[in-house]
Amino acid sequence: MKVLTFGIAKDIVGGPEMDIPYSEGMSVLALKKAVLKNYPQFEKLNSLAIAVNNEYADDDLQIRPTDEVVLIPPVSGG
Amino acid sequence: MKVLTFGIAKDIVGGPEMDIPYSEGMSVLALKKAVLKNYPQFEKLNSLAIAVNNEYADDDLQIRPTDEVVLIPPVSGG
Amino acid sequence: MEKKIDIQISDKPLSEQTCLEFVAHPGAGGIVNFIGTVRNQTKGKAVIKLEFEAYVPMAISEMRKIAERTFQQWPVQKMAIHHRVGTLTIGEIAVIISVACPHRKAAFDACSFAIDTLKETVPIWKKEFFENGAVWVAAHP
Amino acid sequence: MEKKIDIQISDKPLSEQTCLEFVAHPGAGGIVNFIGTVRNQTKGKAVIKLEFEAYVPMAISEMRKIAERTFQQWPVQKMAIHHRVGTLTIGEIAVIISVACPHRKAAFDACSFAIDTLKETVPIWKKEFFENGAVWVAAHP
Repeated sequence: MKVLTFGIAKDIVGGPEMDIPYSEGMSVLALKKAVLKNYPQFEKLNSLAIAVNNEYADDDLQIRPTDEVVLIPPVSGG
Repeated sequence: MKVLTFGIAKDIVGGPEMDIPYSEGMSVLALKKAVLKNYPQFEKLNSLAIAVNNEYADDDLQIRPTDEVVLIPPVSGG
Repeated sequence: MEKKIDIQISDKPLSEQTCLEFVAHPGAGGIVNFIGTVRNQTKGKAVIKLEFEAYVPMAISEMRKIAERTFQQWPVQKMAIHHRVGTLTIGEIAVIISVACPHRKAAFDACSFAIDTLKETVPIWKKEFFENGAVWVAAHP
Repeated sequence: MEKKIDIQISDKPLSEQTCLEFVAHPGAGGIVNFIGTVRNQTKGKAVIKLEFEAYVPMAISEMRKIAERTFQQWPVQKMAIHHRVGTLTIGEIAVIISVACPHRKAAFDACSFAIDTLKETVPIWKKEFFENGAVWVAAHP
């Protein structure tokens, strides 16, 4: 599964997206765990959210294969 | 003594200034009383302040003949 | 010394851009502008136009006092207060207050204080014109 | 129906005038604009430039949610939120939030709420560049 990255997440991953093995019915929480396992530097961030189809996603949301999934490190606009 | 008027004070007095008899050492309070005696409509206003030389004046300030004296009805700028 | 306060009373249309350019400061992180515009109604009665009259030298002096008090109470870097006089139609700008601070919270508080105080102390008078008549605002209870 | 909300993300310089013209409303008595500008320092370290990156479709969506919440909580008539992306130098405008209300108190509160919320929820990231290095703001404790 392709996961898009922005800001410091892009720096950590070394590019604008990362690949995470997808399994049917995978939850947002499972995705976060997979991200942290592959890139432990995310542990050091103030927060790490996941957006699914342009919305902040709860941990128990199940990801579908067609969803647009994005890592949201701490925001700092304004 | 010439007393300048603005806003509704100008309408009440019927012009941009009024004449009030001046006596040596006259206080702001005495001036206010003279104004109210000549133009009772000022009683109906929300407030009536006197400015002497571009500053709000306390009631006990003594007015000098050379002072610029202005009636300040309720302000409504902004 | 760089000028930190800009006070103006004008019978020409006010420019927010002018205020913003004046308060611009390399150390500023938050600028808050208040823009008072002429509303089309007061308590349900249609307003046709407004007239503002000022006792100009004292109004300038009182506006400067407000700015100085604002500088004393908040970490303000620059501040502009421009007030219009004369005849204004609906939607025209009556007053602009611009405040630049390092952080936004102070800028909001300072700007809000400044407009509240201006409405209480600055000798400027507003006359509202309706279809049938006109009143000096706030004059009577 | 007349458009009441204007949301923009742009890599071109933002215009306060554009926001003000959008929010102008004949029933508005108070317009409050927040303008966030690039400061020359952070905690005493000289900032050379900033870069803003946005996840644009979601940022637009979150900015619109903020505007809609603001309309629900205050008697807002019109509102604009414009955010810049790309490289900005000191003094440039990063964000403008304009709120028009019948009365000023609501406009101050609504504008303050909107910028506070924007900084918490909108997926935009700021990188500060210093003499020797750069950091993504707020990323680490």
